[in-house]
Order: sequence, then C-alpha cells, then structure tokens
Amino acid sequence: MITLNNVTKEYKKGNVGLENVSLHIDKGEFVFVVGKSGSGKTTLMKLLQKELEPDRGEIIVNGYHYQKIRRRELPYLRRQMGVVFQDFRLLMDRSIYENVAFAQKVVEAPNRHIRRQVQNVLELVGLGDRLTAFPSELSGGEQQRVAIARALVNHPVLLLADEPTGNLDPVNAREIMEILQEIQRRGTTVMVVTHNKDMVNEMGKRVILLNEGHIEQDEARGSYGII
Amino acid sequence: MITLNNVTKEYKKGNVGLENVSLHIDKGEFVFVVGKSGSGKTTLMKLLQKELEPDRGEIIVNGYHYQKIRRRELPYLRRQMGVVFQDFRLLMDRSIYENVAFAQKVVEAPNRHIRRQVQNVLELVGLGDRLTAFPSELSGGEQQRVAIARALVNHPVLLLADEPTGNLDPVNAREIMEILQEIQRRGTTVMVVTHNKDMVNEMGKRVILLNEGHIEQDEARGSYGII
Amino acid sequence: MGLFRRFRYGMREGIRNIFRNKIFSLASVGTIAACVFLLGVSVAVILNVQATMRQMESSVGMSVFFKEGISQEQKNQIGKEIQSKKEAAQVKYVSAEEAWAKYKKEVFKDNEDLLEGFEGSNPLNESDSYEVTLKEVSNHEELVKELESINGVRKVKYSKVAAEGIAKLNTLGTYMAAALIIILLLVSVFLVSNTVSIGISVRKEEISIMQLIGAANGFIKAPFCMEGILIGAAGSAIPIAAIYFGYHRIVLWMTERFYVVTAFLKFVPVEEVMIYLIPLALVIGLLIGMLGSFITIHKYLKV
Amino acid sequence: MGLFRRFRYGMREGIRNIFRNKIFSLASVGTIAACVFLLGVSVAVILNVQATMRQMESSVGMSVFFKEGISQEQKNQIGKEIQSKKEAAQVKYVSAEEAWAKYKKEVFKDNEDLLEGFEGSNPLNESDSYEVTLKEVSNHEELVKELESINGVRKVKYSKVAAEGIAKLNTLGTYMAAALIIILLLVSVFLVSNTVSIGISVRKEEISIMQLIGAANGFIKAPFCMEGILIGAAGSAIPIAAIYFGYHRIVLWMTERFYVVTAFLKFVPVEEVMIYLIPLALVIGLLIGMLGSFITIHKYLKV
Ligand SMILES: Nc1ncnc2c1ncn2[C@@H]1O[C@H](COP(=O)(O)OP(=O)(O)OP(=O)(O)O)[C@@H](O)[C@H]1O
Ligand SMILES: Nc1ncnc2c1ncn2[C@@H]1O[C@H](COP(=O)(O)OP(=O)(O)OP(=O)(O)O)[C@@H](O)[C@H]1O
Ligand SMILES: [Mg+2]
Ligand SMILES: [Mg+2]
Repeated sequence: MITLNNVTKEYKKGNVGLENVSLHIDKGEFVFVVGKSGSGKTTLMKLLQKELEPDRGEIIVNGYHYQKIRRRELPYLRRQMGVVFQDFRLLMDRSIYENVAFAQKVVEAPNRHIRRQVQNVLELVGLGDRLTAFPSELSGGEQQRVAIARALVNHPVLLLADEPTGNLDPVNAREIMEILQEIQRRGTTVMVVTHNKDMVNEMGKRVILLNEGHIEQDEARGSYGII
Repeated sequence: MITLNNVTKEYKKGNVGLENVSLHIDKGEFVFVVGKSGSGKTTLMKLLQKELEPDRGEIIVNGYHYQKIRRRELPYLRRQMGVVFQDFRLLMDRSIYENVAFAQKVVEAPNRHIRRQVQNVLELVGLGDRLTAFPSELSGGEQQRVAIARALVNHPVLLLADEPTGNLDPVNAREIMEILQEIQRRGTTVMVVTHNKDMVNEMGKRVILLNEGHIEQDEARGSYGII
Repeated sequence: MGLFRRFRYGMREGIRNIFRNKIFSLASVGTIAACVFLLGVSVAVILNVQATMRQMESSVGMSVFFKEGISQEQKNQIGKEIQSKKEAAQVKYVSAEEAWAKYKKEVFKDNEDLLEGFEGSNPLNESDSYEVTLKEVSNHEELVKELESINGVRKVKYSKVAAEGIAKLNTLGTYMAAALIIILLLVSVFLVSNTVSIGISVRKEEISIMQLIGAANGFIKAPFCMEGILIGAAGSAIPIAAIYFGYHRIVLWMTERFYVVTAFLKFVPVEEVMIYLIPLALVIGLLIGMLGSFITIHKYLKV
Repeated sequence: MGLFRRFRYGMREGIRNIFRNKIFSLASVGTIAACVFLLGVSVAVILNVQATMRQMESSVGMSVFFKEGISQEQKNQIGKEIQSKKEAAQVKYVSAEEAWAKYKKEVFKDNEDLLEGFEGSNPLNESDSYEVTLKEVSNHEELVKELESINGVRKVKYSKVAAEGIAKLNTLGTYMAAALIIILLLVSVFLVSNTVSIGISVRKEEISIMQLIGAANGFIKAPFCMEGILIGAAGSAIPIAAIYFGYHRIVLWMTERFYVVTAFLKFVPVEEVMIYLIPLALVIGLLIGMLGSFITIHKYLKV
C-alpha cells in the first residue's frame, strides 16, 4: 500500500523534516508512528498526502507513483485516503454536518445517501446530537472527533491519523482506537501518529519510531517503552 | 486565589458549559482539572480569564470580583495570569520570539530585559534555537511549547494551562510538568487541564473531576483512575 | 459530475458562501456598487453633454448670399439645392428687411428713434440670404465650397471660429469622456480585484482544506464563480436602480432651478442612459465579479 | 506607558504590521490612492472650469450710451465715474464710426461694396458708447441701475440673457462641483471603511489574543492607528505626485491638440490645484486611514 524509498524532506532554514526514510506498509496493516516532538511524524503524513513534495526519493501509495502523478489526478488519489489532521482543519464557516457532508460530496456520493451516512458517522464518534453546531461551538475534543468522522465517512482505503486522540480523555480515546481497529479489520490500511504510550503498548501493533527525521526503530509488535 | 460560588454558564442552544459550580483554590496550590471531552474544563478556564461571562454566580480571582471589575481594569487582571490555550492562539504573523516578547511588552517590561527573558524561557521549553521561526513552521508540539513559554515568561501569579501536553510526547510532557511544578514551588498557583492519566496519577496533586458541567469529585491527593 | 448537478451545487453553495462571509460579501457588493455608480453618473453626464453639443452644432449655421440681380425663381432653385445636401438640417430664407430689423433690434433696442433718419432706406439692401442650419459640423470647409459652386451664389458666410471651436470642443469632449470612462473602468477593476484578493487570502485556508480532502478544482471553483456572479449582479443592480429612479428628479430639479441655462442644455431620456449604462454595468459587475474571483481562485488552486 | 514609548512602539509595530499583512496593506493603499486620484482629477477639472467661467464672465460687458448732444468733456466725466465702480474691470470708449465699422465687417465681410450707397452716412450716428467689461457678474441688475443714474447716460445696454445665463451656469457649476466632490468623498469613505472592515475581520482573532494576554486597548490600538496613518499617507502621496507631474503634460497636450477651444479655456497652474488637492487628500488619506482603522478597531475592542 505504502512504499517510501530514501525519502528526504528538508524545510527551508535547514530544518530536517525527514532524512533518507525507507519504509513499506502492506495493504490492511495497522501502524503506529511515534517519536518525540519535531521528529518528523507530521512531515511523513504530509508527504503521503502529497501536501508536501520530497526533496529526494520515491513515494508510491496505492499504486500511484507520486513523481509521475498529474495535477488532475491528485484529487482522485486523495479521495481514497481519510486524513485526521493534527490541527483538525475543519471548515470554520460550516456546521459539523456540512463539514462531514462536504467530504461525501467531494467523492460524488449520491445525495440520498449523504444525510444518513453523515448522521451515522457522527453518532459513531458521539456527536450525533450536534449536527448543526459550528466548529467554534465545540470543545477541543469534540472538534477532534469531527475531524475523525470526516476521515472515516468515505470508507477510505488508507487512513492517516495525526494524533487523533491528543485532545481526548482516555475513555473517548479508547473508543476511537477501537473504531480505527474495526475499520482496519474491514480492510483499510491505518497509520496512526500518537503520543499515547499506554495505547501503543496495549495494542501490540507495528510501531515505527522516528527520531530527528530518521527511522530509529520499526518493530512488528512494538511498544512505546523504548523512548 | 480562586473562588467560584454557584457559577453557571450555558451556551446558546442550551449547551451546558458549567452548572452550579462552587470551588475554592488557595494561593500556591497545584490543581488538575480532568473530565471527559465536553465536560466544561475549557469553559471553566475561559470564565477565570473573563473571556466568558457566567450566567449566574460569583467569581473572585486574586481579589478581583469579576462582576464589579471595570473594562479598564481587565488588562491588569489578565497580566497577572499566564494562560496556555487549548488551541495555542499564537499570533500567526509573528515569529515565536515576537510572540513571547509580546507578552513581555504588554506588561511593560523594560526593553533591555525582554531579549534575555524570552531567550531563557524558550530555551526552557527546548526551542532556544528556533527564535525566528513562525508558528506555521513549527510542529504541533513545538507550537504548544511556544504557548507554554508565553504563559511562563511574565512569572504570573496564576497559571492556567488547558491541556498543555496534548501534543507532546511523554518525555517532553514530563519536562513541561516538572517546569509547572517548579513554578508552583516558587509560589504561583497552577491549574492544569489534562487527559494525561499517568501524569495525574503519578504526581498526586489535587484533582477536580468535571462531568457534564458539574464537579463530580474533588480530591486533595487524587488520581485519574476514577473515570 | 454532471454539468447540471455541478451548476446546482455551485449555485447553492455560492449563495451560502455569500451568507457565510457576510462582511466580505457586503464589502464586495459595496465596492462594485460604488464603481458602477460613479460610472453611471459619468455616463449620464457624458450623454447629456453630447446631446447639448449636438444641439449647439446645429445652431451654428451658414448664410448663403446671392449674386446681384437674380430672380426669385432662381433663389428658390438655390434653396432646393441647398436642402438636398445631407449636412443641411434646415434652410430658411431671410429677406433683407428681416436682417435689418433683427440688427436694429439687437443694437438699438428701445431706441429705434435714433435711426429715424434711415427709415425706409435699408442699408442691408440686396442682402437677403438663406440661413442654413447644419446637422454636424466636422466637414464644413467642404460644404462651403460645394455651396459656393452653386449657380447664383455669391458668397457663403459662416463663422469659421465658432464652427471649428465647436468641432474641437466636441473632439475634446469625446476624448475627455473616453478618458473618464477608462479611468473609472481601471479604478473599478483595481478596486474589485483588491477586494477579491483580500477575500481570497482569507479563504486560502479553506481552499487548501478542500484540496486536501480531494475536491477537484472545478468543484472548488464553481461556488466561488457563482458567488462572484451574484455579488456582481447585486453590485450592479443597486446603482442602476438608483440612477434609474434618481435621474428624472435631478433633471427636473435642474430644469427648475437653472431654467436659463437649461434652455441651452439638452437632456436625454433616462432610457438612453440605461442603454449604455446597463451593458457597462454588466461588464463591470458580472465580468469583474466573476473573473475577479475566478482568476484569483485559480492563482491559489495552483498550490 | 510613557507617551513617547507608546508612540515609538506604535510606529515600529505599525510599520511591521504593514509588512506582515502585505496583501491588506497594498489593497488599502490602492483603495485610498484610487479615491484620492479620482478626487484629484475632479478638483483639477473643477478649478479649470471655474477659471474658464471667470474669464467668460469678464467678457460679458455693458454698453453705456449717452444722452443726445452732450459734450466730449461730459463723456470723459462719465467714463471716470464708471471706472470708479468696483465691479468694472475695463472701460473703453467706442465711437460711432468704430461701431459701424465693426458691424460692417461682421455682416458684409469682403463685400463692403454692397454698402457703397451708405458711405459717409453712418446709420449708427450719435451711437458712441463706453464698453465696460466686468469683474463679476452676479449683481448686474444693481450695477445697471447705478450706471443709468449717472448724469448724461441715456441707456445702459447689457445682454441680460448672456449675463444671467453665465451666472446660472456658474451656480450650476458650483452645485455640480460640490455634488461631485461630495459623491466622491462619500464613495471614498465607504470604500476605505469597506477595506478596513475586511482587514479587521481578518485580524479579529489577533486582537482577541492580544486582549486575552492582557494588552490594554491603547496598546492594541496604537500600531493600528499608525498603520492607518502610514497607509493613508502613502495612498494620498501616490496620486498627488502623479497629478503633480502629469498635470503639466496634459495641459500642454490639450493646448496643442485643441488650440481653438483652448483659446476660450483658462488653465490654472498646477500649484493652484495642489493648494486644494493636498488638504483634501490629507483629509481622505490620513483621517480616513486613521479614523477608519480607529473606529473599526474600537468596535472590536468592545468585545
Ligand atoms: N513549514 C516548515 N518550515 C520549517 N520547518 C518546519 C516546517 N514544518 C515543520 N518544520 C520542522 O520540521 C521538523 C519536523 O516537523 P513535524 O511537524 O514533522 O514534527 P512532528 O513529529 O509532527 O512533531 P509533533 O509531535 O510536535 O507534531 C520540526 O523540527 C519542525 O520544526
Ligand atoms: N461557543 C460555544 N457555543 C455552544 N456550545 C459550546 C461553546 N463552547 C463550548 N460549548 C459546549 O459546552 C460544552 C463544554 O465545552 P468545553 O470546551 O468546556 O469542554 P472541555 O471540557 O474543554 O472538553 P475538551 O476536553 O474536549 O476540550 C461542550 O459540550 C461544548 O460543545
Ligand atoms: Mg506533528
Ligand atoms: Mg477543552
């Protein structure tokens, strides 16, 4: 599903994003990406979404070679992914219903399905009764759950979640993790950036540890204990 | 330092923020505020900053009666607080040096001290080499640490931190907690909203548990285990 | 996505966007309205000035004098020939008596007694003429030559200074009108694109979120274009309506207040103003409104 | 905080703000520049039209005729008396012969032979007069009465229609100039406050952060006001400079291109335009720039 070959991304002023990262993730895998603040986790996510271009190296996701992809094709690539952004990136001038429905409209879902699907997914994250609220009227954790709902609503082939539980209490966090595991079981490849040590240790999934832009460790049934 | 008497805050559409909350926190205390997503933690913080007005009830902070305070006095009240916002609220068009220095300028610190103080506090949170970076050029955790630095720089009498470690890895989180404990030891009253179960359990401080706007529990040497 | 579905989507979302960004929408409508208003006032003034000029032109005429001793029949013949010229608007026979009477009235007003000695002996004897008023005045030199070549014509007198003056004034007026319209158009384009670019810079964030979710560019553009069209339409309609309903009053007020001057002035009907103003407003309002957002959006979609 | 320190802070931060929000700053400068430019062009046109009017006024004169049989000495006396009136600009004696010669030339140009029978017998005998040109034309009725009351004056002839026409035209011109300036001022205020309110709505977030950190309102306002003043100054300076340097060329071009017309026209020197334009631009640029941001900021600081 995901292949990175010697990918390097440097920001201006010489900040290292990623340095010479090679990586392979199979279809249907569940992977945690951990590492201390500023180690390049979000950079990796952004490269996979083609929000950033690598300076060097090759990225292949779901059969798309990122160097060769045309601008016209980019939306189709992105529609196969669900992304939870670290900073949520909700449309502030739309209700949370509209925010999630927008993702459905983008993939040209039939209108008659949209309402039900959006309602369902918002109920799944515990916000079924807040459809008309605007993001600014939600608590931090509630906004985060809207972002998660939006990533899930299209049943993506690949789910990228950047600290999806950073603003959630342990109970909510556990529920979200269960949801992510559930969609993995249904065949979605899931990649989760997290600082939640307990969760990582408990779930026994593959863990990729980043440090200053390098992959320091990549264990099949890893734990967070290592840092 | 902080007294709340029967404070109620309802948002429009009937969302409960806080309901009939009474609370007293002494000068120099260290208090954790916990509770599940949407339980009113941020609402409590906003009321203490007088960003929101309560519908009913009385708030007294550091001798200021919030009902009687004049608009002209408000800045002086706020200058005695350091606040870490859940959504950081950095000035996006200024470098992180300028962001922190702004807080110093607001309290009319002498110009010759500003540079050294800002440099020191940014080093304290591990960002001493990123002074000229803009918030958009920082990782989530780095932005969070800038927000913390800004709250600390004026040596406030009261520190309000809304999930200051939500985007931080365990190592960084621990360092930040130690800093907060250190400034408490120097006499600052500290109030921290957090979901970090381990941290709360480990530190053995007073824990206030909110649930749907009520105080459900308030233990002197509490733990997070209860929810 | 079907064209119809995209249109409907663009329309609905465009309308919603207008309400989502009230300040920006109001500002854009206001800017376009202000520009169209200035343009409209200018167009109205220009059209009225032109109409007045045309009236002045036709009042500059020529006098055609006859050779000595030709018959009344020949004079009639000459009159007909003059009439056949396409530049001639009106041809009027002025007898020598009339000419003298007019002069007397002009100079000796209320004091005709001074001229008693001349009574009966017209000093302008044999100076009967045709007074020709013209339709337009640009090729007067040629017309003078043509008229002088008519058999029996002794002399064609015309006020060269007045005729040339008016022709030049006309050209100057046209230049100034063109300059005014061009300046206003440029200022309008500038102001509108100003407003749009501020607006878009605000929505840059929103657009980039849409792109990251996988929205195709057309899908992002459609509502912006519709929004531009609607804002443009609203921004043009307001000043057009204001001018349509205000024009009549102002003309009335001017006619009453300044009756002596307005005798010289010629006011065009509001419909004529609208004939020019509406297409111009459409250009400003719709095209700028739409292209403004379209182009600027395009710039950001390239990201 | 000391006044000086606050000023310095406001200045430095104001300048930085301008660069921090380049799009907004450029847009604001552009909007103000466009408005001041339109105002400047209007002021220039109005001043030139007024100067031309004044010239026209002075060319409308009066003719003062004498009672029958008064002596040359008395006529000289009358001339002096007329000259002493403050409204009189120039007083010129026109003998009956001159008057007739002028008329002959006007009507019988190149055909004086037609008048042979009248040679020597001037039909305008006893019609010598003073031609008086006037400084201004508003109180002509009164002047006529005054002149007629002079001993030895038979009749004062003046073109009532022309004089009244010009006076009315003048009033109309003043009204239109005032209307134009008012419209442009209103449009300017509107456009600038438009731009500012978009800009502020963008910075609302920033302002609220500053407030939450404990910044006093004055501390937040100072940079915004300075920013407004600087943007206003830049926005005014650009079109003023453009008009200052462009004016001369345009006058030159018009004089060459339309020499017949420009003979009637009176161009005022660029300095005179600047005398009016600079204060007006200062009002627009500085006051609007500053008050615009000041008022709008104030609105948001009330939060
Ligand atoms: N736009 C940018 N310009 C310059 N440097 C950047 C930019 N974005 C990120 N960086 C730097 O690149 C490094 C990696 O950033 P990244 O966002 O990938 O970290 P992260 O692992 O997601 O950290 P966190 O856990 O704090 O979110 C950091 O040092 C960061 O400061
Ligand atoms: N501006 C608002 N308008 C309406 N409802 C609001 C608004 N702000 C917050 N709320 C609601 O009030 C409740 C309490 O919100 P608050 O932000 O205090 O929660 P919280 O405890 O901070 O949650 P989290 O841990 O997710 O940040 C939530 O249900 C939220 O949706
Ligand atoms: Mg990150
Ligand atoms: Mg919160």
